[in-house]
Amino acid sequence: MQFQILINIVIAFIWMFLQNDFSGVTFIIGYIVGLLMLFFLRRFLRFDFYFRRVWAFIKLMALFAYKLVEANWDVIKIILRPKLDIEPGIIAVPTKLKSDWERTLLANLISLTPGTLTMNFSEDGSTLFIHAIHVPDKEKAIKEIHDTFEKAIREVTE
Amino acid sequence: MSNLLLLPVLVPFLAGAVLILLRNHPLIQRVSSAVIMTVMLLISIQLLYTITTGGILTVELGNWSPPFGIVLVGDMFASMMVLLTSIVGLACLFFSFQTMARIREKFFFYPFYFFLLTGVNGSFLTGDLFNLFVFFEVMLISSFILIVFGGTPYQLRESYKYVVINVFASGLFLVAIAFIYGATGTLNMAHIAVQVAEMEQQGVINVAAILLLIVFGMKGALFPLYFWLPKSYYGPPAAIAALFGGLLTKVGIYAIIRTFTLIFVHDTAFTHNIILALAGLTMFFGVLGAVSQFDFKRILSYHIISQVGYMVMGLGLFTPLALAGAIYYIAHHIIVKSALFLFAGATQKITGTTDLKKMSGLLKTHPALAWLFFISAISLAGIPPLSGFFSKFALILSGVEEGRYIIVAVSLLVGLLTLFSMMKIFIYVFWGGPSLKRSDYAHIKLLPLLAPIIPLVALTITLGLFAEPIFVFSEGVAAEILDPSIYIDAVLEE
Amino acid sequence: MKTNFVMLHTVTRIVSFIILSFSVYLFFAGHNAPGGGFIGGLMMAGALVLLYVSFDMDRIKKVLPIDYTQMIGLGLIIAILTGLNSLVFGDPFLTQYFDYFQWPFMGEVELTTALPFDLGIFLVVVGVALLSILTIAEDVS
Amino acid sequence: MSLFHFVVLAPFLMAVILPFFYYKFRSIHTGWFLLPLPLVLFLYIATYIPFGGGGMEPVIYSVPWVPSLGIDFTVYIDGLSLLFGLLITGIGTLVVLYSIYYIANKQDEPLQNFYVYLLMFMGAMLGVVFSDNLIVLYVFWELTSLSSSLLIAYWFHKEKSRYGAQKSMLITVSGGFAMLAGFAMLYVIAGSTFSIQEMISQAGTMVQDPLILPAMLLVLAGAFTKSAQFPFHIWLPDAMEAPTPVSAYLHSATMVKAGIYLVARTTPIFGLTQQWFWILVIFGLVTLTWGSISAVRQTDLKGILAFSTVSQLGLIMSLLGMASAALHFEYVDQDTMYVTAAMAAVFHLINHATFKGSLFMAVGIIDHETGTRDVRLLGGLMTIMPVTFTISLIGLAAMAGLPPFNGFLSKELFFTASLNAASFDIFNLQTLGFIIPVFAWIASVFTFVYSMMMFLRTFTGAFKPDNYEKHVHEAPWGLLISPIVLGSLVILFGLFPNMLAYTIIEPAMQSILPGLTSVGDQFYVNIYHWHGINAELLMTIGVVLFGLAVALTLPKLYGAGFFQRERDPLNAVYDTGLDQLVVQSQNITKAQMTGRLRDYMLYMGVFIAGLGLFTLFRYDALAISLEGQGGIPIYVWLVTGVLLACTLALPFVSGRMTNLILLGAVGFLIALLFVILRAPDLALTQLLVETVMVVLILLSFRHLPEMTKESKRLLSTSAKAVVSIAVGTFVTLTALSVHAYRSGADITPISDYFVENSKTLAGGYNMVNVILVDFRGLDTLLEVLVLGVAALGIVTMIKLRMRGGEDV
Amino acid sequence: MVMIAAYTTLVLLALAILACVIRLFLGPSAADRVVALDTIGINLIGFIGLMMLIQETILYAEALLIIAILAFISTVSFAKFLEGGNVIGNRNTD
Amino acid sequence: MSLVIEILISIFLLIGGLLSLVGGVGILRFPDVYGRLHAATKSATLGVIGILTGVFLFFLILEHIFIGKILLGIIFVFLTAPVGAFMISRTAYIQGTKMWERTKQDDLKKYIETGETPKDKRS
Amino acid sequence: MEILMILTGGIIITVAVYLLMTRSILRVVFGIIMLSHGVHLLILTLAGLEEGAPPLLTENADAYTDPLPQALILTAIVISFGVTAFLLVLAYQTNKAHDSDDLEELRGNADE
Ligand code: NA
Ligand code: NA
Repeated sequence: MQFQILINIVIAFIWMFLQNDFSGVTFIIGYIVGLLMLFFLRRFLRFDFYFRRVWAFIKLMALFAYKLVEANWDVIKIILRPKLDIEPGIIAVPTKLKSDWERTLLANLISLTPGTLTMNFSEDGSTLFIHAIHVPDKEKAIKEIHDTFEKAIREVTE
Repeated sequence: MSNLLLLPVLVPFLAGAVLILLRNHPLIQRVSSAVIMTVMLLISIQLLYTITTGGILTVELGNWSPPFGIVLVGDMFASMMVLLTSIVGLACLFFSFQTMARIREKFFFYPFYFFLLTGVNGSFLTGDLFNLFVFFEVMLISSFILIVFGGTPYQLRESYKYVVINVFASGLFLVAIAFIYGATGTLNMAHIAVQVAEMEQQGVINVAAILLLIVFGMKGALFPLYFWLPKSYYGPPAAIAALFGGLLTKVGIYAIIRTFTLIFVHDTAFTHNIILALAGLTMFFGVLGAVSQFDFKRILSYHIISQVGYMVMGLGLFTPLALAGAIYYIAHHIIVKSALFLFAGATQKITGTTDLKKMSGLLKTHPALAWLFFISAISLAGIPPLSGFFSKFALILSGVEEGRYIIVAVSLLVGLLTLFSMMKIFIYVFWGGPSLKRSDYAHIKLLPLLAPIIPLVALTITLGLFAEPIFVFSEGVAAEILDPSIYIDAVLEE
Repeated sequence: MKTNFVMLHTVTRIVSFIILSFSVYLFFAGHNAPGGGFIGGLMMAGALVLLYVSFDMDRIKKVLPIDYTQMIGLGLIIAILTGLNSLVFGDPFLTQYFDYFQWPFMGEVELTTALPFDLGIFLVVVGVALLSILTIAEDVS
Repeated sequence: MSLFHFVVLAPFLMAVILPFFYYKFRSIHTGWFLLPLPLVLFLYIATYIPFGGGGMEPVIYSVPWVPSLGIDFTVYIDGLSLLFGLLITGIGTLVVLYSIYYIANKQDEPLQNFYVYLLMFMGAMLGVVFSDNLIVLYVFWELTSLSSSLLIAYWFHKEKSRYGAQKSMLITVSGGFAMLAGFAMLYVIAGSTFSIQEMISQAGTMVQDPLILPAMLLVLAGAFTKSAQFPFHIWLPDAMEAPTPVSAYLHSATMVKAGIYLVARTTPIFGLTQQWFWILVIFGLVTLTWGSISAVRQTDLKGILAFSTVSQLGLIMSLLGMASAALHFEYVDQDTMYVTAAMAAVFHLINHATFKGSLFMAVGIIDHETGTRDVRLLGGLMTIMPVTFTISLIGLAAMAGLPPFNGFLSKELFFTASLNAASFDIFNLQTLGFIIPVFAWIASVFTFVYSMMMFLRTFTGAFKPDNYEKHVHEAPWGLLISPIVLGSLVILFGLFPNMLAYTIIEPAMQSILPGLTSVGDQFYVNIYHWHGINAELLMTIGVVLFGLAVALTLPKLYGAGFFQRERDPLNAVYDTGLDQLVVQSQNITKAQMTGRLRDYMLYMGVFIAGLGLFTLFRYDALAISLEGQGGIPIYVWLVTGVLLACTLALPFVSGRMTNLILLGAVGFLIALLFVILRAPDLALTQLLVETVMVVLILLSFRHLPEMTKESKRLLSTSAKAVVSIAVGTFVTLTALSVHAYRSGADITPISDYFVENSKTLAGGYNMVNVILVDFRGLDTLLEVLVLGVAALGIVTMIKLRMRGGEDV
Repeated sequence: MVMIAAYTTLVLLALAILACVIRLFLGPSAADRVVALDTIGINLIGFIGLMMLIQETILYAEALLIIAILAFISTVSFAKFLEGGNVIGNRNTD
Repeated sequence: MSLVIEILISIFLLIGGLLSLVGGVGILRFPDVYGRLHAATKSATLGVIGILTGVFLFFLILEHIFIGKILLGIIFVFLTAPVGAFMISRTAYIQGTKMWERTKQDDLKKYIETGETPKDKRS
Repeated sequence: MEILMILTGGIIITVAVYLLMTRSILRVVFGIIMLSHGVHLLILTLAGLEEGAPPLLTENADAYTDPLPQALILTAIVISFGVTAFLLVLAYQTNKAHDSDDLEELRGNADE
């Protein structure tokens, strides 16, 4: 329920963005539009949520942006180097994150950060398979993911 | 402004839309479509009467005056076509009640039928070139579905070619519209006519005219653009084939006549001579196709092509008499050709085949069918005193008057071969020793099958025996379309 | 293969809301900005298609038990009736009306008959896109 | 509408109500209901005969039918039409009577059909001869072709009947079509009238027109096919499959004379040309000779009669040709020359109807009673069937031209005319004219021969009962009445020819040669048996002597090749022609309708590009305007380049995924171009449509195999390339020209109005959207209709799968 | 100055698109081509942004968003198709 | 002030453009589809985000128009680019698309063959 | 710009026509799609590519590009979308019914 209200508000804001008009009227219309949509898709909504986590999500987005810039620098270096001096590989990374939401966040983070790309999940979702562009040391790579991204997400979500 | 003019488009449109919702109520669909079709017939009669007595009607859709908005224009020619559409539409609909598998009703047969009529009537009535394209598309997409309706392997295969070629033609239509809009800056046909008349350099517009001729020729099955027709028309059920055979190519012909009397009339020595040559080739190759076949429906399909030639011949000759003949011919052809396809259907229902070599002796077992067919067949061949004769005669007379002896000779030869191929049907199907046992056909009631056809046959007889009023009307139509200013004034000077 | 789409599903859930709002926006914006019934309808169809592609037929069908055939018919009827409405005022078919009204809280609002007309188009487009896609997807013969 | 119109229409009206009688009174032979009609008509028409002599004032009744096409139903009664009207109704009465006994009222034979056809025919014949309007004449003319075909195929279960019917229809109708064209030319020449009489009144100016010759040839095509002139005669022997009453009626007395009628009727016009004379005389004589020779080779009695008819029709035709010379002499020297020809023509026409009618009926009786008409099986019937024998004898003698029967008289007149012709001072006749009597004499010999043969082989010799399935005896009286009446007429006209002279022959001659006498004057028609010993009589004696010799030696020649070719060799032309027509049509049609989409596109592409480019260059419309073409930003070049790279790659890449992805790229890039070209709505639409389309294609990949590899054959690949480049070039060049035209001309597009009024009048800022929902709302309404129909169609196509044959 | 930068960027983007197109041709696998197409889509977003800037109009904002959306939808569709030939599954694949 | 803004915007644009180009080069240069995906997801994505940021700022600051749709677009790309990469790489792997010969290890292959996932080494 | 666009449109149409003559039933569908692209480009170009703002009055520009061809193309895009979707299904149904996507094999019998 909370989530629904939230998403409703979010939709109202999206609406305002779209309209380029930040008056109350637009917000109300947006809210009504969102309400209709939620009613429309009510059976589809089955994850619970609350406002705090949305805020955390926004913070994470900022983190994404930062990591993305960093990642790119690495890639540029690899790409523009005359010789491709890399050792790619697929590594399995177990995760303690439980919800779909968290795991998705982790996967997104991994994809957007240096040298790694999420390419699959195990059936139960507890393990991510990651393509790494350069894996001189597999365990180190796994540890780094655990220590940075997984930890960050857990801090946010718990 | 007259909303009467809207009804031939709106009634089937709305009817089709509502019938979509009634998908699971076949009986309601059947009854209401019969009622609607009858209403359409009455509307068309009223429309023709109003226009014939009161002059051209126009509707400015959205209340935007031409040339800015879309305008529907009903002149005698258009309203005649609308009436003919309603007549064969009604006949084919009733025939479908008798012959078509009930399962088809659950798959939007009636909506498709009415949408087709929407497209056809719209194409006749619109006064806007792009809107004509759109109406064409409505008609075409409905025809695509109706022609593949039932989805037998044969239908699928031939419909595919039909669709591709027609879509190709639609693409070229748009190219022609691009040319015309580029050169004139307008889409309203009357306005285009005005602009074209004022153009100093008509070179590009003539190219556009030829392209339009090709486009409409593809829809109207002119030489050498008719390849899609014969095989695809064999596929669908008889009621659909009859509607198509009678009506659809005539929309293309109508468009050719409309544009080449209203807009492209400034170098008839070139354009109309090309039309005349195409007319001759069309009728010749079409009839050879008919001669080559030994199947009821296929012969009729090829005859569509050959007869399209006559209508275009009237335009090519471009005299009042010839155009009157062409107009008369269109009316005759739509009625007779539909009737003949329905006969093919009735015969198929009785014998289970359309292969001539598998049929025999139906004259003995089904004399009524035989004679009604015979009348229609010889009418098609232009034997007097039926409708086919007077229309052809006017064309021939005009051809002789103009000294166009080759086309006259071709048209007579084609008439003879038409007779030959129609007699072939009669000889194979109706003469000969009986092939059917009483038990084979006793359960098929003939009267309901013939009921929708009889009025059509009666019409071809009437159109022949009482040719004078029809011919006077055709002359009126010809006079009206030969003077573009009538149309232009009606549209542009309100 | 025993793997899962958790990432796809989660993102789709979020994204589809963005797309749906966007489609409604496009629909309303049409008269004054790029958009309109057709574009809005296709956008909504896009959102729904994304749901179908990401998840699966049965699941989304349960969520959205819509008969798209009826939607097409309904859309057509709405559009025609909007056009017919002008006949009541003695104007030709498809004459559209608009006016500006002062509404409490909302200031000046433009109301136009083009909107229900566009709604009909919107419905048809959504119905058409999904009906075609789903019918083909369900065709297992 | 006059009473006389009803004379013409009465048979048709009767035909409509006759089935009622048939079904209502099954026990009474339908013919009885019919019989009074021709009789009454005969008597009514007979009231127009000028019994007092002194020529005949033509009577005209007219009602408009299709006046805007110059078609009026004008009944014109003069000597010629009167003669034919009497023949049609008179012989018609006898034939109906005869048929009542000839055609049994069997349960499964649709007897009413027979009489409906017969009535249609009768009405049509009356229409032909009484119509003054050429088109009305034509209408009835075609009806005679039609009804006669139906009569020939009355026993349509027989292969030969169908063949004969088809043949007669094709030949006579094709002649009819030619004739129609001829009529149209006459209409043009005569200054927009179809009235024969009006044409005759201006014949002198009409023949000055260069069109008169083609018109004449076309009209003659109609007359010759109908009247079985060489080489169109081949349908007549095959028409003998008709029931014998039909043959007696149509194929001797009436229908085949329609051509004669037409020639006689138009002689006052065409006769003014010298070609008329030659064509008629030559065709007539060739037909006469060919027919009589062919008749000798026949073994079927009806076959003999058929060829005999051919031959006699040729005779009459040639006589009409000779008669037309009168028009060149302005009727001087009347009694000795061409007038004889005209007189002979009319008289022989009557005589032929009587003796040939009776002979057909007699043959019918023989067929009816013995079950065969084959002269090789027949023989010795003289004693078994004495009445029939007598009738036949009279008929045969008349046919052979023996005195005192009417045939002798007309044949003598024919000899006279042919001898006269050789002395005409026109058309080089003085040098070439001798062939006319030579031909006439040879033909007469053969006529004599086949008459003898018929007599000898049917009635003399031994009677062989084993040859017949039935017990042979004399026919019932009902069958005999009609031939007896006709036989009596043969004798009566032979003995008292002048009873016809002023009542029938002279009025008819006046119609053929209208300047012959002024109305009121009596022309002198007098026919004698005895002219003294003159050339004609010597010719006749020669015929008899020579003919007897041939007839007696002939049985010995039966083994010779001459007699093994019973069928006319000209039939081969017709048969192969018809076969080849079908075969060649099939070849031509197959060459076009290959079933290959590629071929269709190739043909159409060639046509489109060819005609399009031709038009473009013909009008010298090709132009390119470089105005304002500079300054294209580099990114546009790049985008266009990428777009074209993707496009051009499409024909070359294989693999459907690659193709689809390229297609997707093209779609995206087109959207980009729309953005560059300032069309945001288009870009949006294009993108959305493209995506949905890609999804649809991906979905349908499941039902499609990997793309078929294109054939690498150079020829087909280059053909495709050339044609597509041609089409593309045409479109491109025209587009460039339009653009150039546009740059040079001052065009105010209607869209300026939209720019000005979108906001004020339609309340929207987005012009494109305003156009779509308001200015051109109908387009939009229909475009979504197209979409809706397409979607429903997809559903239908996927879910409704029939095998075929469930319904029609 | 912004305009010069924008035009330069446009050229860079066009070149990037060109590179993607080359990959589109080269393949070799369908996945490679999908990557290329997806990247073209992403680049088009930038391209349209720049067009807004150059033409000084906000009208293409919708197009921009739509490309982002559609590139995603088509990539997912392609991937689903390549995986099992079935873009829309009928059974629960969760 | 305005010059600074213009320079800032230009930098955003140019960096974005360069990143995009680098992404393009990467797509061309990387030897296998996975490597190319790295280029696509990282460089191209950030490149376009850079450009969009430049455009957003341009309108916001120089034209005083707030275009929310651009922000939405940026968020959208952020959200979906990894998912796209995930879908493609997953598919490529399932299809058996060849990896570069220098690829060292493949845990996914082991998982598919045995169904075993490595244990989380942490407690 | 017009000449470039005309040439582009012309080349697209050329390729489209070529594709319509190929054997694969699907390639022909692609040809139809390409054809509509080319045609739309021509319509837009031939109406004139005068420099002007996009046709939205919110732009407050002095000149706008011609909105009418854009509306026409929009209609045409929609129509060709519907028709092409239909054709696509027709193509695959044909393939299913005849077990062939090769138009050479889909010729049918000569006497049909
Ligand atoms: Na058609
Ligand atoms: Na048969």
